[in-house]
Amino acid sequence: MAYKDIKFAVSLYSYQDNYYFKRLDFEGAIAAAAGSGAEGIEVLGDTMIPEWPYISDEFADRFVGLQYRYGVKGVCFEHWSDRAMWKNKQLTDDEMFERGVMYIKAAKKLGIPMVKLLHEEHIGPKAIAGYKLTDYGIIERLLPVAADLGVTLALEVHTHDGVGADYQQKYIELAERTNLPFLGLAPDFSTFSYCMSTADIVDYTSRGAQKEILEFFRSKQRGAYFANVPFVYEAVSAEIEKMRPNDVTKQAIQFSMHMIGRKPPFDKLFKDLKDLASKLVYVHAKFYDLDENDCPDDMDYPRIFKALKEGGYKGYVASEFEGNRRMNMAGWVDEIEYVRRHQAYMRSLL
Amino acid sequence: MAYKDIKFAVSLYSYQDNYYFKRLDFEGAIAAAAGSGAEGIEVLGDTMIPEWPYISDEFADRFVGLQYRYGVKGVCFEHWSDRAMWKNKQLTDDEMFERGVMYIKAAKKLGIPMVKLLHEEHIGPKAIAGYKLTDYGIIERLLPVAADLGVTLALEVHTHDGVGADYQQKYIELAERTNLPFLGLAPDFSTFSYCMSTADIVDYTSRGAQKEILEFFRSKQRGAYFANVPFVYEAVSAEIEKMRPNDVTKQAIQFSMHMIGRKPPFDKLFKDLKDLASKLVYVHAKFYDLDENDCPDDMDYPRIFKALKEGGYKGYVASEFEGNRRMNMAGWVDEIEYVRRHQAYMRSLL
Amino acid sequence: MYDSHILTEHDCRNMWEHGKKYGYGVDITINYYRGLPLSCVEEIALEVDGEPIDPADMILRISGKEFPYTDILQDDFPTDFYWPFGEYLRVIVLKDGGIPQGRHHVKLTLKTRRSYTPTMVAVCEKDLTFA
Amino acid sequence: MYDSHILTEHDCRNMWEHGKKYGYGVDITINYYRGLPLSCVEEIALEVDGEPIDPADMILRISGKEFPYTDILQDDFPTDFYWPFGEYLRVIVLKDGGIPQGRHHVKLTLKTRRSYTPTMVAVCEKDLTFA
Ligand SMILES: [Mn+2]
Ligand SMILES: [Mn+2]
Repeated sequence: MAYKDIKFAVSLYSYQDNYYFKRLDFEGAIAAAAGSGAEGIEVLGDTMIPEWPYISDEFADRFVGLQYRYGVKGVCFEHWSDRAMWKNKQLTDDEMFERGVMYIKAAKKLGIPMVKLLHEEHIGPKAIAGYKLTDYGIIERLLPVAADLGVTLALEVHTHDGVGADYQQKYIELAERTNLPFLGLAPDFSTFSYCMSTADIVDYTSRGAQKEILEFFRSKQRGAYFANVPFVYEAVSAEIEKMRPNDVTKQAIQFSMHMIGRKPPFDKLFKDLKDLASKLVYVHAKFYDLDENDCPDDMDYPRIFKALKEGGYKGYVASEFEGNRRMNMAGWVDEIEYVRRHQAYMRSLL
Repeated sequence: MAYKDIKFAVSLYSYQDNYYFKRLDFEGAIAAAAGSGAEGIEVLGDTMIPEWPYISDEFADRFVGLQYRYGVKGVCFEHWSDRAMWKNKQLTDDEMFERGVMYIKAAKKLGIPMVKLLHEEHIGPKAIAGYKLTDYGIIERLLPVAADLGVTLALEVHTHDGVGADYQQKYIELAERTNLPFLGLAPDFSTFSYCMSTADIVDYTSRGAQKEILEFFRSKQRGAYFANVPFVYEAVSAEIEKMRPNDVTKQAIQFSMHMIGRKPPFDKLFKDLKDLASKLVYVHAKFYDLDENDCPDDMDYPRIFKALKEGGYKGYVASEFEGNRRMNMAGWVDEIEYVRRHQAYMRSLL
Repeated sequence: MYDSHILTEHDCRNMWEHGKKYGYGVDITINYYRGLPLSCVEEIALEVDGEPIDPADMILRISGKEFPYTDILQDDFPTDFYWPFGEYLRVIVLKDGGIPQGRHHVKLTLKTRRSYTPTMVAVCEKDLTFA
Repeated sequence: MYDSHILTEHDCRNMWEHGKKYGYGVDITINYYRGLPLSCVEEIALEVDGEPIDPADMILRISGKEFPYTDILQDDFPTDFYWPFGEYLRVIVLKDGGIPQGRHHVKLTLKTRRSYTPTMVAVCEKDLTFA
């Protein structure tokens, strides 16, 4: 019997090229998401609200109408942590807090019960020197505001070490300590990427990389993953050197090793996901390209969903298509088709 | 010393692809015309007034402002003779008269002193069976309305036999008989086309015609024109047959013979133009493609301008670029560049 | 004219009301160098995945107004509703449940009438993704 | 992102006032997947026919407002004027007499700042016709 506690959403991020090139507007993107079978939509104010950072009553009312027309609910609103507002000056913590409040109030105005917050550790601790995002102290101040308005703060995690990483646990503790259900982690599936996606191969090939080398590299990554052993570059480096990789090819491999090569064992990542599943508040089903069965071709979706279900996740899983960014320099990417196939595939995993 | 009584305009028709593909809007098209050096613009309500057939006070006011901003005058407004309004019913003469009044009042509202009227004989007498446009009787009724509003009716002539054709003279007589300066003929230079334009060759070639045959055909047409002898197809048919023309090539040649082959002697056409020049109210400088000197490559512009000047034409000569329609299936046609070169070239002929 | 451009990718999608799909829409542009009254549209014929669409199932939406397609073909249709040059005329096909999201082959035949030459016929055929 | 698309053909032309050309304008789109406050534009650098444009001669026009380009680089520039995603930001170059109508080679370097990665740099170079 199908698992009943997971519902599906689409992040309108997935339709960014349709929007940028004026094929679909905000309403059209909602129609696309509804047409994919999703029950929820994730809204990006910075992307698709023309009057942003303001939201008029008219826009808010229209959004209520659009949800009714298309039979979908706004389930998540996107926050960005723009602290480096000026060339030589950044927002203070107080100003950063105010900006967080702005996003929470925007979500509230639209009737969207969740803000996906871009927090300091979303790509790992001290990911890039000099950048300081919305951190623990600010989140501690935002939590009562969110609670007061009934808006949940979802902290997205798309680090290589996932929701189980020690530096993420303080947020769960904060939620538990304050006994507030308005804060939680939100894993992004990119954590579970075990190989270079074909979307990356399309991208790098269009920039001059050698396809056959990247495909060889990818096949070795896949082999390691399905053999449940860590992939080490040294195991293939001699063979790749023989194939005379050019600079772009090397760059592609280097990037993939940076993203994937430093993950903890996948057994740990899946165990963490399962152990924390019941406490997660939102899930981003990231994908770049789909294989012939419509499974994202660099992530083990069956195992991810098994962990979510066994761990008792209750909430939305949102398609977040990012293959557009990887593949659109090589031509038009049919975001609508990708999302449709992705939604149907995920539904088959319940 | 330059001839002073000719001023130049651009028909915004020339920028139709820029408008259709949303590169330039109405204001952008006016800017393009002004930038070409023109002093006047011809406005097509049916093409570029979004609220057409209505014109709001706001639009009219804005048009005054745009003329001031871009330093150009609206000199001519385009009328279309839409009588076949429905599948099985046509407008009555009374209704056709009312439609003429509508265009005259629109021009008046915009402050444009001339309507280029699509009259029954604009492509020749009884050009196509079953079509009946704004005819002599209706024009006779429109003339006092136009006079009352101070709007001149310009009857465009782009027939093979030009403004001197006997069936056009009744309009000049009508103007003279009523002693009203508000009616006159407006030649379109297409009458003077003596060969297939390279624009047609681009067009037909993109549809499968054989370029070398059409270029051969064209060179023979040019040879005849500059030798001042009539071009007869029989003089080249044997050679063309040897080159094995396909159906599209044949169609191209047939069309060219239809357009050009039945003209009166060019000496007569130019004499007529000169003789009537002082009575003409407007001139359409049609062009399809330009040669390396920027002269339209199928018309003898120097001789046309000589006739206009010697005949004492006083008024606007308006660029009407139609190469877009011929060449755009084969790719983007840079209308802005074409008009700019055309305007500069015409100015050199004064 | 503009044959290969009259069928656009703009807002190509299912149409919804009260959470249900009641049809789908495509935006088309005119095959002429000026706008025309809707009464001068001689025919709009659609084929979707090889199946001709019943004219009775077509609604036209333009400049904030809607007309059943068959109305504009009538001899008493007003002459002052224009399809502006370069602007989208939305053709809505009524169909309970809409069209399956994804790629479909669409063929449009557009005939527009002018009073001084034969009716202009443009045909455009392409695969479109319906959202 | 969107590198080859940030320089558009839209409304590329001279700018006029009182019958005189006072400059020319190009419309550009953002190199990111969302809109950004103008204060997060790190740099807009234009080269026209190989000549760099003086930043002091650039005006930005967006959503009915105009800003001298150098103003948006100041640390006290408001953070609530956005360059919406997919929308045209008009860059007006002040130049008495404008630019000669016709084709010109334009190179745009656009740098936008986000707070969690290095500044995004996009470069786009193409021939544009200025009306
Ligand atoms: Mn994500
Ligand atoms: Mn003409």
